[in-house]
Amino acid sequence: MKKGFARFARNRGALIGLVILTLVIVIAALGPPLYPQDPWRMVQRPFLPPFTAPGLPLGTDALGRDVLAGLIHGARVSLMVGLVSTVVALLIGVPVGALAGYFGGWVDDALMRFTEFFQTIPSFALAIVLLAIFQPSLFFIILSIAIVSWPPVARLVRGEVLSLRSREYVEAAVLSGQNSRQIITRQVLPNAVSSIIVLASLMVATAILLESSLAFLGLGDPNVMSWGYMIGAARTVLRTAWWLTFIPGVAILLSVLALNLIGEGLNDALNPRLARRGE
Amino acid sequence: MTILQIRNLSIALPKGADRPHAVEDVSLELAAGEILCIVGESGSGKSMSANALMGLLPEGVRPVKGSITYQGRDLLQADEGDLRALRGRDIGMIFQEPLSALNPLMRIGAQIAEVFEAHRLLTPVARQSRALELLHEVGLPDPKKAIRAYPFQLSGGQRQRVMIAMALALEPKVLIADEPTTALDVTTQAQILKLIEDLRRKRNMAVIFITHDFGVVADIADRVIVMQHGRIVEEGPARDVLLHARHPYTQKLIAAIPGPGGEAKDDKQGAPAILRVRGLNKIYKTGGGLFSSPRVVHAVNDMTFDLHTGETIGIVGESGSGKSTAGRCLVRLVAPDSGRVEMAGVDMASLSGADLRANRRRIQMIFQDPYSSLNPRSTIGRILTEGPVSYGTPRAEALARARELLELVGLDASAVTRYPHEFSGGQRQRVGIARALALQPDIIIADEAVSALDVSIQAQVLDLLADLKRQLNLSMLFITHDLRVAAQVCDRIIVMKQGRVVEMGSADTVLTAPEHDYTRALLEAIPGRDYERALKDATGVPACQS
Amino acid sequence: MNKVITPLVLAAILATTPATGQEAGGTLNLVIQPEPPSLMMGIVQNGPTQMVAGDIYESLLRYDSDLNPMPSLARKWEVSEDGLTYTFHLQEGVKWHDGEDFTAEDVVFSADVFLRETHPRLRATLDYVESIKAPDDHTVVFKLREPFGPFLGTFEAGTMPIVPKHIYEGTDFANNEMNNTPIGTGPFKFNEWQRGSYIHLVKNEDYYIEGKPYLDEVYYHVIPDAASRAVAYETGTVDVLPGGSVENFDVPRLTELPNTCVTDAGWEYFGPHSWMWMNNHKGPMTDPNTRKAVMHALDRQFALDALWNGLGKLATGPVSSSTRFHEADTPSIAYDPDLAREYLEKSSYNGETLQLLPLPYGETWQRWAEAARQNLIDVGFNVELVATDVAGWNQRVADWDFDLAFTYLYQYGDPALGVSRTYVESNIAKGSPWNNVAGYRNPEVDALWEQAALSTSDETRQELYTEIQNRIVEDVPVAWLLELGFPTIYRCNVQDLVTTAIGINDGLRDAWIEQ
Amino acid sequence: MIRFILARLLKAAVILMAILVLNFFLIHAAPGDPAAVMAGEAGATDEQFIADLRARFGLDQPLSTQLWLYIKGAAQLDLGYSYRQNMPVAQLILDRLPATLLLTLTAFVISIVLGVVAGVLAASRQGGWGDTLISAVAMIFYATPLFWIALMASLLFSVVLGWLPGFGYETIGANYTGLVRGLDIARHLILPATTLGLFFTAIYMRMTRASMLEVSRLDFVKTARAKGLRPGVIQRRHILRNALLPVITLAGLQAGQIVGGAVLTETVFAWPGIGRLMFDAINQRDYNVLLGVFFVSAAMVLLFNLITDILYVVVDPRIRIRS
Repeated sequence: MKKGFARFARNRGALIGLVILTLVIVIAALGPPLYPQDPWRMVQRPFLPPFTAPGLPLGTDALGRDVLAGLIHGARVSLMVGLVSTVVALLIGVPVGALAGYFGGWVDDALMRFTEFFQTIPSFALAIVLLAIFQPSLFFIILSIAIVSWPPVARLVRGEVLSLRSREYVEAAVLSGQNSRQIITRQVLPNAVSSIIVLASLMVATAILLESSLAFLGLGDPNVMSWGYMIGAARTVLRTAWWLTFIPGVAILLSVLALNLIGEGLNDALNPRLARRGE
Repeated sequence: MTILQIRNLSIALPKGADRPHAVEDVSLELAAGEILCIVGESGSGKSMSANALMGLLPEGVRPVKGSITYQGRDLLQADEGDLRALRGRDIGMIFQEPLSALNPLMRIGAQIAEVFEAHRLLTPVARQSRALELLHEVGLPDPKKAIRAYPFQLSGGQRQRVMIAMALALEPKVLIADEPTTALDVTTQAQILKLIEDLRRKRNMAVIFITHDFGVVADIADRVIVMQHGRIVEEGPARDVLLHARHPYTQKLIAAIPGPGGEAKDDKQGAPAILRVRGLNKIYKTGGGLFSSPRVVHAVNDMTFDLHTGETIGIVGESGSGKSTAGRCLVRLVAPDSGRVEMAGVDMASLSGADLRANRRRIQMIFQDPYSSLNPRSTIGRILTEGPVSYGTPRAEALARARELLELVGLDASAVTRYPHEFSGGQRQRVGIARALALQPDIIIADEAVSALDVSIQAQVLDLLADLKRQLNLSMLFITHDLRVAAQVCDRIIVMKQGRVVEMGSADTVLTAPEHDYTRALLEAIPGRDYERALKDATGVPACQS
Repeated sequence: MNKVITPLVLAAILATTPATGQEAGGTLNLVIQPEPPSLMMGIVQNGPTQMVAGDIYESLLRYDSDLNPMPSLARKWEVSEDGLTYTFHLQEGVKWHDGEDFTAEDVVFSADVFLRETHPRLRATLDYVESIKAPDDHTVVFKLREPFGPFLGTFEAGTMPIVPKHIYEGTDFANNEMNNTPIGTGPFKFNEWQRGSYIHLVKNEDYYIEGKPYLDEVYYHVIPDAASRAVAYETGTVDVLPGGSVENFDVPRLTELPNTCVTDAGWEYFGPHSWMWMNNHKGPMTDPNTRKAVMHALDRQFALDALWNGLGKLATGPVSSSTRFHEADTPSIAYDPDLAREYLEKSSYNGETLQLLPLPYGETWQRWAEAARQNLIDVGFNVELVATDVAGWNQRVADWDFDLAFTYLYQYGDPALGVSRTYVESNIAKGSPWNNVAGYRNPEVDALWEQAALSTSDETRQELYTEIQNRIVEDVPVAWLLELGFPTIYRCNVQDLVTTAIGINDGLRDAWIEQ
Repeated sequence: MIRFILARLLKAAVILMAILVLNFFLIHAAPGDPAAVMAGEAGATDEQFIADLRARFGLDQPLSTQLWLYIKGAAQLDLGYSYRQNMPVAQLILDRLPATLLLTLTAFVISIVLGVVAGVLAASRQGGWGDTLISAVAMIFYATPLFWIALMASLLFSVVLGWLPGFGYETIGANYTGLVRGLDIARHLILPATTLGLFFTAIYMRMTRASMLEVSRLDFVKTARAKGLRPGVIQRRHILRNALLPVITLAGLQAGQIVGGAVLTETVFAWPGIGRLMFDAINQRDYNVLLGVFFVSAAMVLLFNLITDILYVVVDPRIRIRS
């Protein structure tokens, strides 16, 4: 593991990513208590550009709300949507992939047809439909993103399990009397973890992008301040107040970039062999 | 006439490697028409020196000292363009794994024609006809078909022939052969060795032949260089080095060559049969779907034998003979299609669920690959206790037993807290053996258990197995492709070919008076048989006893 | 009431038609948003359909910005003394776009057969009509069962489009092939519709008014994204941005462009009126004090300035100031957070989370809902926005599944046509988002509505409607917001674009481009 | 080969059928129905009118009947009738399909070509500043929201610089024909196709780079060098061809995303394709159109997959000869 971190740290991009992400996490965790301005409160005249009004470093939006407050509160939501939806996607994808890969045969066939089926539907369109059905609350946004993003997990885990299950130590475990559940959880999955971690870090990034795209089309939770919402709301005033689109856009870009850099660093560190699988 | 000379060559490894130099202070000379064998175990630097000759060192590895003189020029000082002109035309090279050494997406003909193209020789049409001649010359059965084929359509031996054809296309003065037969079956190996030998004669070509196998050396070499840890430890004419090795390392290597003899083989036929196999069959169907018929492989075809208590049976065969599938059928890692596997009156082949689990602990396996047979995320302690614990042994008791087992297989008991990657290949294989023993089985199936090990380690592990077997009164099925290994450890030998048992009998009989042509061919193909005889004459003892 | 209005209207036409100056020729490019589902106005009457098909189909009358009738397919008309017989004299020499003659039979077929089946809003009006007859080819007589005050206001093209009998008689109207190539009598003919891209209309050379229309071609461009629509105007691809086609936030910037004019005229007939439904059926909003607290908590002037660019007016009650019989002097419903807090104090509200449905019609409405939520939170409410799409909004409003919900409706020039429907008890029924959704019940007011609709005297009606407006504002069944001002942005050299109460829906007949 | 394609087509048909059924239930689970929306737009307050509309649309039938009728129709390539748009769904989609195909295929080609070229360049300069630059740019594009790039591109190239049309399919009212029209469409295509393609360019670039580096470590590359081949030839003939195999696989998998990405791109650039049609249909609960678009986009994804499968077979003899 130590060696892994050394390899990770050698990757300059990954370190930059780690610094940015840490910053975002700190903002998300400590920002709201330290900067308690309600991001929905209309505090000043609309469309104040950044750096022009005291107390409002990033200016105000179309309703005179504090952009900095939005950015800080939005960090929390974007990260949460990204993380939670990834966790949920893993909770679906890992068991599906593990069962398919381990048992093979008709189990594999059935699960993989199921997965393929979800992969064939354009995922973004599926997310839209799901939100149209469930109504865009934070809960359903996370669920929808998870539902469209688990198939790659299942495929990756299946591939890993498929190759791991023919390893001799798995055969040894069979001979030593362990049952399938023990073998999957003790012998197989721990060895797939590094690939899953890499994929997960990239999925968090993708989920943040997906959330912002949905918000852009007006499918965000209207009660929760998120970066995606800020862009969606500001795009109508792109021409007159470009910074309202620009600032949260940069926030998303940096966070997603950081996650991707970290993912790449993790990939190099954890499984150099699998350099191209994480996509 | 010396055509190639290496002087004081040192090759540096990148930072962080386990030693600073891959090759240190190596000097050698190569005369026209001679075969020079470089022998050594893995990590000895034998391949590096050859690669340096071609200017094909891996990234980060570079020569730091010395010179390589070819036709009056120092190749280490030559620029890339000059080296390129040299490669293929003056020096050809073939590799260990012919499948991965050929571009999977190009036809054989095109890959050979490329050699001419690289040196701007011949017209495209002439290149093809020349390629055809070459394929003919290296003895491919149907050159016209082969030239249009893709690598995956040829067998391993055929691919290596293609590689040789390619390397010889421009009639180079030097051929570098880097373990060219290691990945091949023994009969194929014999053919390829003969081919290289013939070509050398015909063309008066010098060959640098890199190998770890003294049998091969004995069959082919004019001169031998033995390398250890990047240095040359011994050098001389083949006969001298092989029969009168001076350096202890060389002596150790030679002593480790497995072979028949050893302890007297008892006839254990009188003991009760602990395992009775009757009419075992396994058929694989691959591919196949709605629109295509599946490919059917009869991997195990009607296998029948008894294993007696305390007996070791060797199952011998080339790749694809079904020997490993047979072993896996017996422990039900693979479900046989039909047949009975009776162990103490219970038919393993028809058990399932808890019954299977309860009986399976009596028959355990030792695996081939020391790297993939231990879970890299588990401590040795856990690896050794998982089995007993899942059969109900309390963890503490299992752990105490694990410590004992480790000492039994020659490792320190403190290893329980360490992870597999902290051990060498041989040590790992010992852990694998300890694991098999942890469940106190009656029968051990060793599937190519020493094939991946260097020859000196191989000898140690074989000795360990022999000791354990005696101490614990185990019965053993020893699956191997190497007749010499089988000869050393087995009481009886089963020879398999394409799923069928072609011969079965006592080790002595099978090895000295085989009945079946195939067994005979296998025996013939073992490299260095003459040498072993000579060695026996010279030292008066069988190799493995010294 | 036996008036012949024609001369007056002729004067109006002359007034908007300078003796010199109109130049024939040219192509006018407009934005259409969203893309209409169909151009057959007899079947589909939504906004975009009316805007495009208003050039293809005509009705008997048009209306000026004070909602006075003007001739269209009818050149003059009389109303009998008792208010029960309406006689229309039709233009002569009118031809359908396929060359057939237009006759009174077409009018009878349209109103009596076709629209009775297909036009929900007109159907309600036609309930008052006993018979429709064509004594000759150029005369149509409508006989009513009882007097109906607003009847003469229903001959607008979107309300009563005249469709060709020779094409539709005896067919399945909704699935007639010809719906895709509409045939009307209007100044422009349908030429081509590239779905998702544009609709192309060409000049009707045989139009019955000599010299009109002036334009040769009209393109309606389908540009789904509001920002792109703004760009289209800036880059010169389109010349006209009808109301609602760009986000309000973009309006100030666009109006500052050179050669750009803006008007919020042309909506008088519709009188778009916005309010917030309050659920009088159940929950906290059943308490009048809570409703008053909401009403006074809303900073409508901020919304008007920040979201509507100051276009439009603060609503004073249920009737828009552009609708007939508006009463300006109703009880105050002004923004007063302190007063709101007082009412809230008195109310039975207990901190329940109110569900507020924004209108899913774009960013302006979304922002407005956010601002309103903040206003309400400021006086002590707990409010949660519920995001929906159009269908989800329809469903929840129709099922009374909300506490507060934004909406706006057209008033069609007369309280009896467009206002009473959302306040009378007989219009309380689940299943439609457009009826008395709030569940306002006041039998006395219901009686007044009835009386006012049946009266034919404008003075009597004014009295009744004033009374109604005062009573309803007193009860605050809904929170009135703004009389919406929809700006039409156009190049200043496009002349006479908006000359009637329905604006550019039928404006292209008279429009011309100054070169 | 024909067997292979037949097998794939059969599989695709099964998947499509399953998609039809699932979508049908998903979408019917949504609140709201088209009758209510239509009645609303017509300003109807009339209960009877909505009931009539429902009856006309068959919405009063049991769900199973609606599903059965729909699937029966779909089997005959009849995707139903859009009551909102008053025309057959198949025709609506066919009207728009060429625009979407043009956009997505162009984006697909742009991204593959640019991505592979950039990937090869980066790989051949591994560790150098060229590699760093290309990789960094790709990483940034990969991390940027698609719609945001679209907005910025439209702002910059159309509004500020005025170089390219910022929206639409062709210059409306210009009535170009023949080549001029083609060029006009091409000009309109540049921004949306590039924007849509950029994200995928980044993916293909990273993929190609990684794959090239991996392949260049394989034995046959060493063989090629041992033959004395020039680096350029080795790069092209040996490394690139083998490195493209995983890129092709990925391209097939990404097809679905390109179709999905078209919704955003078509929205921002007012491109009259099915992506935009779908978004409108969802808003209006135009079930038949929605189902139709789903059907067609899934079919498009399967088509892309089939194309990449065939490409794979063409490139890789191992699969070609075995199948």
